[in-house]
Amino acid sequence: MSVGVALVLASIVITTIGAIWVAAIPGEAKTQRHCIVVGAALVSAAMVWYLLYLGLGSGTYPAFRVGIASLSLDLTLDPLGLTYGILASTLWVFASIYSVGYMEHDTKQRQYFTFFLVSAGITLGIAFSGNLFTFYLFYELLTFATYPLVVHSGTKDALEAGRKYIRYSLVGASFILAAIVMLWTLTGGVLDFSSIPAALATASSGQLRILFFLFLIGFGVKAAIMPLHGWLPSAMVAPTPVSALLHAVAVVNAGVFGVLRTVYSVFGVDLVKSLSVRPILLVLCSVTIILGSLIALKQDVLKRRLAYSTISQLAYILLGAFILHPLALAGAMLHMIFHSTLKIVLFFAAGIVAEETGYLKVSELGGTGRILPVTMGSFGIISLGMIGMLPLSGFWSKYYLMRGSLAADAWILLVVLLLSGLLNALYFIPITVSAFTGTSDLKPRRKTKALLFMLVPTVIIAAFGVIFGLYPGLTLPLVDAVVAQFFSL
Amino acid sequence: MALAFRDNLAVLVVVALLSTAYIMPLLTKIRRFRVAEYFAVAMLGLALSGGIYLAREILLHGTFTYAVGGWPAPWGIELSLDAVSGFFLITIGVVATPIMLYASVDLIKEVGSRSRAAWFLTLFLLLVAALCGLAVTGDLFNIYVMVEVATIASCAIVAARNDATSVEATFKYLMLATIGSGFVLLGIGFLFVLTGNLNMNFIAQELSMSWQKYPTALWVCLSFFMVGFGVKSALFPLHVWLPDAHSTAIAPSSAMLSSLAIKGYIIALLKVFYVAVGAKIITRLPITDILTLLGMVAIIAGALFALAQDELKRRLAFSTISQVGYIFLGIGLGNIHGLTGTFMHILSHATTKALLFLAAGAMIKHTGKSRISEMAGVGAAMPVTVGAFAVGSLSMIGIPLFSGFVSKWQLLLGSLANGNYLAVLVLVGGSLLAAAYLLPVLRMAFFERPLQKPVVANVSYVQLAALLFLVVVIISVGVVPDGVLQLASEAATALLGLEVLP
Amino acid sequence: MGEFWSRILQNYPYVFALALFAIGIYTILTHSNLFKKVIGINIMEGSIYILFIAAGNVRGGVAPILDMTDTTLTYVHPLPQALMLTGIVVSVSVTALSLALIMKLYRFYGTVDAKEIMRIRTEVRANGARIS
Amino acid sequence: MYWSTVLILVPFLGAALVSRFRSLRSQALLGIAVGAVGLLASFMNFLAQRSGTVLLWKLNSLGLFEPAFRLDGLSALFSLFTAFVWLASGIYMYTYMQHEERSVSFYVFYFLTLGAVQGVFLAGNFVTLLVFFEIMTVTSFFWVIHRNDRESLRAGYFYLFLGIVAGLCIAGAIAILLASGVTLDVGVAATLVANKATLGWAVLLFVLGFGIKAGMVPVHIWLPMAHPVAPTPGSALLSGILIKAGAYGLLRTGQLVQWGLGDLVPWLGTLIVIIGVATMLLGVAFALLQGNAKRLLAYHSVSQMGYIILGIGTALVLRGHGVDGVAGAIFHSLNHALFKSALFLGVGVVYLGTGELDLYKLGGLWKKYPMTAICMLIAAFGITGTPGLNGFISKSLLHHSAIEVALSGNPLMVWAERLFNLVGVGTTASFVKLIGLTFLGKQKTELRKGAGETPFVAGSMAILAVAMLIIGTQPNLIVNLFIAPATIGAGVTELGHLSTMKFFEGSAIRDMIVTLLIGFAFFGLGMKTHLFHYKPPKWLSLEAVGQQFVRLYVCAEGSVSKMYQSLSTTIALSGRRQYKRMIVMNRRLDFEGGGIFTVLSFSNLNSNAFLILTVLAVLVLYYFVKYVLGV
Repeated sequence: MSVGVALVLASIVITTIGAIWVAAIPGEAKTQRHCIVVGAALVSAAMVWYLLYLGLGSGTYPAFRVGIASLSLDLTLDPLGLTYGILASTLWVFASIYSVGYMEHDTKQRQYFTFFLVSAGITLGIAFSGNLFTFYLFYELLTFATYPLVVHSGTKDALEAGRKYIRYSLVGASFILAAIVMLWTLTGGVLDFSSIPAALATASSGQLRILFFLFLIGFGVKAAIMPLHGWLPSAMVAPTPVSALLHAVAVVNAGVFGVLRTVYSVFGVDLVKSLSVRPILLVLCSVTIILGSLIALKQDVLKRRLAYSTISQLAYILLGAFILHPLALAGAMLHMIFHSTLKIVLFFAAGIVAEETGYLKVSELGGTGRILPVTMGSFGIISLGMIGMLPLSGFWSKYYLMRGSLAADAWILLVVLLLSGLLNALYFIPITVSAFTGTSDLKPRRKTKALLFMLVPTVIIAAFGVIFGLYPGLTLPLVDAVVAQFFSL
Repeated sequence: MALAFRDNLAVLVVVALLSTAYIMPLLTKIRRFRVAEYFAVAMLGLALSGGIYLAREILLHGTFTYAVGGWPAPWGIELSLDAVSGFFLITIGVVATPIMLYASVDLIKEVGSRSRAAWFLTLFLLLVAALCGLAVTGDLFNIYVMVEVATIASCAIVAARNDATSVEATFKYLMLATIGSGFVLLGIGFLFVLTGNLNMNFIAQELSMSWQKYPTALWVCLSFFMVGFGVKSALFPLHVWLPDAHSTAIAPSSAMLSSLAIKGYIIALLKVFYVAVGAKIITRLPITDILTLLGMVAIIAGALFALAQDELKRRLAFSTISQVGYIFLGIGLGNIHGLTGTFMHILSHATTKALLFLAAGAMIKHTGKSRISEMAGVGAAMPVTVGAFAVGSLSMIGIPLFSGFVSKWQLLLGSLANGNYLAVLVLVGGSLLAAAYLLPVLRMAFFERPLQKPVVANVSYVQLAALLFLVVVIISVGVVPDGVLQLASEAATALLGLEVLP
Repeated sequence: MGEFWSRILQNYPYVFALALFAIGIYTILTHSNLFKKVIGINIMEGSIYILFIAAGNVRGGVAPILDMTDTTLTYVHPLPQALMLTGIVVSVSVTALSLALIMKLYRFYGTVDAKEIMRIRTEVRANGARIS
Repeated sequence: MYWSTVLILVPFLGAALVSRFRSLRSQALLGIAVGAVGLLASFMNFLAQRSGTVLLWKLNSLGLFEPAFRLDGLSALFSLFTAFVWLASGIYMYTYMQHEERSVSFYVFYFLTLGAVQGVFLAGNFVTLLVFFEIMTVTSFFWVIHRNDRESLRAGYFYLFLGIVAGLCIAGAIAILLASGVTLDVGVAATLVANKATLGWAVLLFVLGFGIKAGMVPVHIWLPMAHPVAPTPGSALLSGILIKAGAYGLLRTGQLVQWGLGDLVPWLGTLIVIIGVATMLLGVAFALLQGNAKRLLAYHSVSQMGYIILGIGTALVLRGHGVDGVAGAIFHSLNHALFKSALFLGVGVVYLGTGELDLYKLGGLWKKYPMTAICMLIAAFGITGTPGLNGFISKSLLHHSAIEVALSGNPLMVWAERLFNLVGVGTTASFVKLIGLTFLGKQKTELRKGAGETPFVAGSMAILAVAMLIIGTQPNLIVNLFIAPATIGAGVTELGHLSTMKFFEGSAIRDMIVTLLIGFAFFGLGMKTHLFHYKPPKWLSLEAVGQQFVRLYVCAEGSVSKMYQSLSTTIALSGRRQYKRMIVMNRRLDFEGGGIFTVLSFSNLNSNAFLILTVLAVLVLYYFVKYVLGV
């Protein structure tokens, strides 16, 4: 086992060990638990970063393999997975710091942090899975590991939302299972990402289309493509770090990542092109982008508004993936990175407001900017990034998507992207403005340690939103590697 | 010497268990009760290790036979040890040992009195012995005898609790099972009339030459077998006795019946269909289609019925009906993947359902709540038990890394190999329904806020050890199924009469 | 007489056995008295014994006791007879078990009528209580 | 390039520091200091490029975003007059901010916007330009909502959303440019074009984006709302400088298409001329109807931007010979910055003293505010184009170009020239109204105490007035010194007679005086007939149209979402109902019996046994039917 192999495995295992450790600690030892959670996340993230340092140049290589029922559990490292892994594991560190502050007064911290760490490992598993079976396995596990986080509060709403989440996810997963079985028969048992496209070449296009849509529906649930998005807004009853991390970064991006894998690793660009399903997909994404924004306009509960915004923004990534052009793929990858970093800040800020003032609705937020200037300031600046204004990172991904859609002669997408930017502005700007201009009878409170724990990660990630805006090139090596992986340029 | 030991081991396992069974009441009279229980556990453990040894031998040296009493077939009873036997012996050992371990903790309290508990041990061991007998036998009439022993033992086990509902359920079970036995015996009679033999290998030889002369008689005979074993193994719609019987019995009984007793009859059915009649004939008759169809209906119907139950053990009982559907589906598919899936599901369902019933028993006993809607907060009171239940649920749903997935995957491949897309749909849908009826339990137990503070329950460490043993089995079969899977596919190959898979 | 009838006549034990089987089943089905059900089961099993023994019988055969001097003797098949002895044992034990169960049921319900038991049970269940 | 850095960074530094300054006085002094440094820096910049060298400066960055800066005549000029007006407003604020609340907040965004505007003018590629453009939009938004009441918030939203739309349009244009392989550098003409239509779309998006900022009809609606509600220095700078960012962008767009030379986007000139004329007309028409001084000035901003747009348009129509148009547009940008900010500052003085902006409630203030009156009068003369003042010069240039276009014979263009004069009449009339109603006649309102002309206020307006006078009297000097290099910087190569142009020609003066006289007459007529109180019907305004659209959308969206809701609820409910039905049925089968279920009841031993037989019978029958009978 080389160093890389060990690291891939260790980054997953370490969070699991951390989770078990956390579960074993008795309820009172808060500080110890917090240290373990943050520490495990940090170590795991560091490992993934070290993988970046090691592995990118040498391309894809298999890391770890165990057989299961004539299937194999296969972990590999490729640029696409590494991008997702870095994104998730890094943000996990911040989210765990934030959680320490946010869950300060929670009574079920042990349960929360255990599953929080377990999900981290599973997300990395998704990122590094080397064949469809492994992917499916971690994908399915992710549902179960995150379910306790969704229903954490145990209220009726939360349980109902959890029920919805698990229904949607399991149905989606069963579509994926069916697709995998079908793929198995079509390829004669080849499930490795690296060798599927070649093995699929003999299948008829009708079969391939069915296969494609099976995958699309399956992954579309977690990626919240429009008719399949129902679980996401309801899942917002979860504690904010969970909403932030899972429903802006890990879970939804797992769906998106699945779609990317389907399009680029399972089918390959040429095959998807030959299926001529692109118009349908692009229309689907455009509709999701516009409708998601329009619905977001109407939401009064802040987190629900953010959820619909997420739905709309995820469709950007999928749009970029479906255009099947190097530039658009670069845009999609950039948007995956940037949207995650931006949206997590928005969620964090919403969480801080909810914790400090108890306000959950946009209509109540008036004046909160006065007592939480840094929080709402970050919210405001980052929401500009979501709109796609310079000099914030959100611009660059949209810019690449526009270029990609133009290069692929899909003019109308430009309009969609621009219109959606405007709609984003319409639903984000009033929040910040009313926070800073509105009046309220709130009294500034003393800064608690918990607030500090929440504020620091928020501000740091927000700063990344600006830094990436000014130096988008920082992310380019990764994105270039992904593009080079799937397009022979 | 090793060979002789191996040859005798097959019969030794059965005989040892039988004789131990009858020693039990005596043992409880003269020694402390615990000693008897541990002795029973030890015997089961020995049976397990014997099974593993036999399976290893079979894998290494191929099948072998043992003529009981030195009378060669066709006159004497012949034990025929092939991969099927090995596989089922291991299954029995793996499941029965922890169940016995679990039962040993508070058996007297559960069944009422010391003497009843002693007889319970007897019956339990008898049942296991009969199942082992079913596994190793190569003789049709021996099958009948073992089936009857198993039936009577399991009926009596159901009645162990000695209250009205369980006695009533037992009576119903006994009546229906006896009708089933009647049909089985009739079927055996028909086969005897047709071939003049009771040894399955000889029957197979006879039939392969002459079956086309009287296909109708063969069909009627197979129908008898199907109905007879169908009743006993709760194939939908012949399952009617099962929910009552399995839900009223005490937890170890339920676990034993749902996980192993039913499987014994299925093994018998497999032997009759695939060994006595032979794969070539069976697959040409429409009986496999009917089995597939019934299996599919059972998967869906059982799950739907389970969904409607509020009582936890009843829900699990109906879940058994649904899972038996999977097994029959695999039998009906009649190809290598399907039969491998059947065997894997026999193992995975046995371990999983035993785990579920045992965990459910602990939950019900320590909280006094038998309904799912009352179970809020149980998870906090007994996390390890409910955690084990969660593992069982996930395995039952068919999540990868748990044994349930391995079997379902094989069944999926089998269905696709037959081009049966409807079966794929049903398999996936059955998994979803399994999620629908099992996950709410976990939701209630772990995440629903309890109305009042639940009782703090301390499950004994022995019982927890039993549960954890099953958990370990489920997960290790799920993660590293290679060895078991090889054995299962050997068994399937043996039944299909194919060359061994590479 | 047609060939069919001659075959029926020749194989009358089988016909007889099947008829008995039907009667047994019918008894189980139609009588709500639990004892009668047990009797029905016994009839049913009895029919199967007849079937087996008939199958093992050879016209003009003698008991299978080897006589080395006379090689022209035909023997009846000994196996079914041996087996049926076992079958009878099984049947007896089943009967014993069911009778014991009926006794218990009588103790709980005060009746041996299945319909009556069902009625009582339904009533009690409807009231939400348990029978003990 | 030191000075460019200073120009952009010093204001940002000021923004960071200003909250450290506690007293209003020190804050104001900081403002003046920053303004002075800015003026110095931009002047040094101006000197640096005087010799005709174009200075380029690129920051090496990681790939995508390379901040680039460019200093040529055009950017130097815009930067210079921006700094100048900024200094004037800084001086003005010394007094003004004592009467305004939350001075720190205003100063922070004041500085940030200054830096951003300079950044827009100095940007070397369109991406850098867009960066500063967006910052400018957001920071100046806080000027608009500074009052923090309903009206200003409403105006602010309009301002911000249209600003964002502008930014998005520019972003889209940039994407198209890059996709079609055109360079993104500012000030470089596009040469290699694979697809003309592609470039056309990009240019259209640029026109829309910069046009929004420039107050172009029909996307000007934010302007009359936003400019009046800001604090006075904010209004002055919004009208004086920030909308010039739009004009600057349009000029650079013109440069991008080689001023029509390469025939890259042939329809562009006509389009922009039409828009320009419409903007002029509509702006002046609405200005005439206003009673509120600041709104009147705001509509005049629209109208005057129309002149600039017209100039650009004529230049495009004339295909590279339109040096007058370009020069006129640049010159008018400069002039408008001066006189419009002076006017706003003057109105601000009046507002400080009276708390009143309604013209009909003012009057006779010239005695109280003599300096203000004089400066505003000069500015008013400037804007109406009175000979001897700056507006006359630029309007002459623009008129020249309009005539040249009209000579091309296109009837559309002939009308452009005619309407040009008509707008002049309207402008005169409305400024007679402004000055007359404010300063002449009887004093109608009480004055507040302590709000008089301080030296700072007077000084700030005075330097603007002096600048106007210098330009107005020394046009050729100004043209040679400032306008000609800027025109070259804007990509016009042959300057022709520009440097030697005679502005004070008899005919031009005569024309202007006639226009002025008609304007006076029109004012009298209007006052007599109460024409200026006419309120156009609501539906005529763009806002109303927009509202109708919003209403339509809300209606449609509501019904659709209601349908969706009811559909999903129905599905969920029916699912639940089926589930309940299943449970009930199951209970019946299980325990209760009754009706058809007696037969099927699972507790019924008889029926269970019967079931077994039925299955057997079905099996046998199935076989018989299928295989024996062969059906």
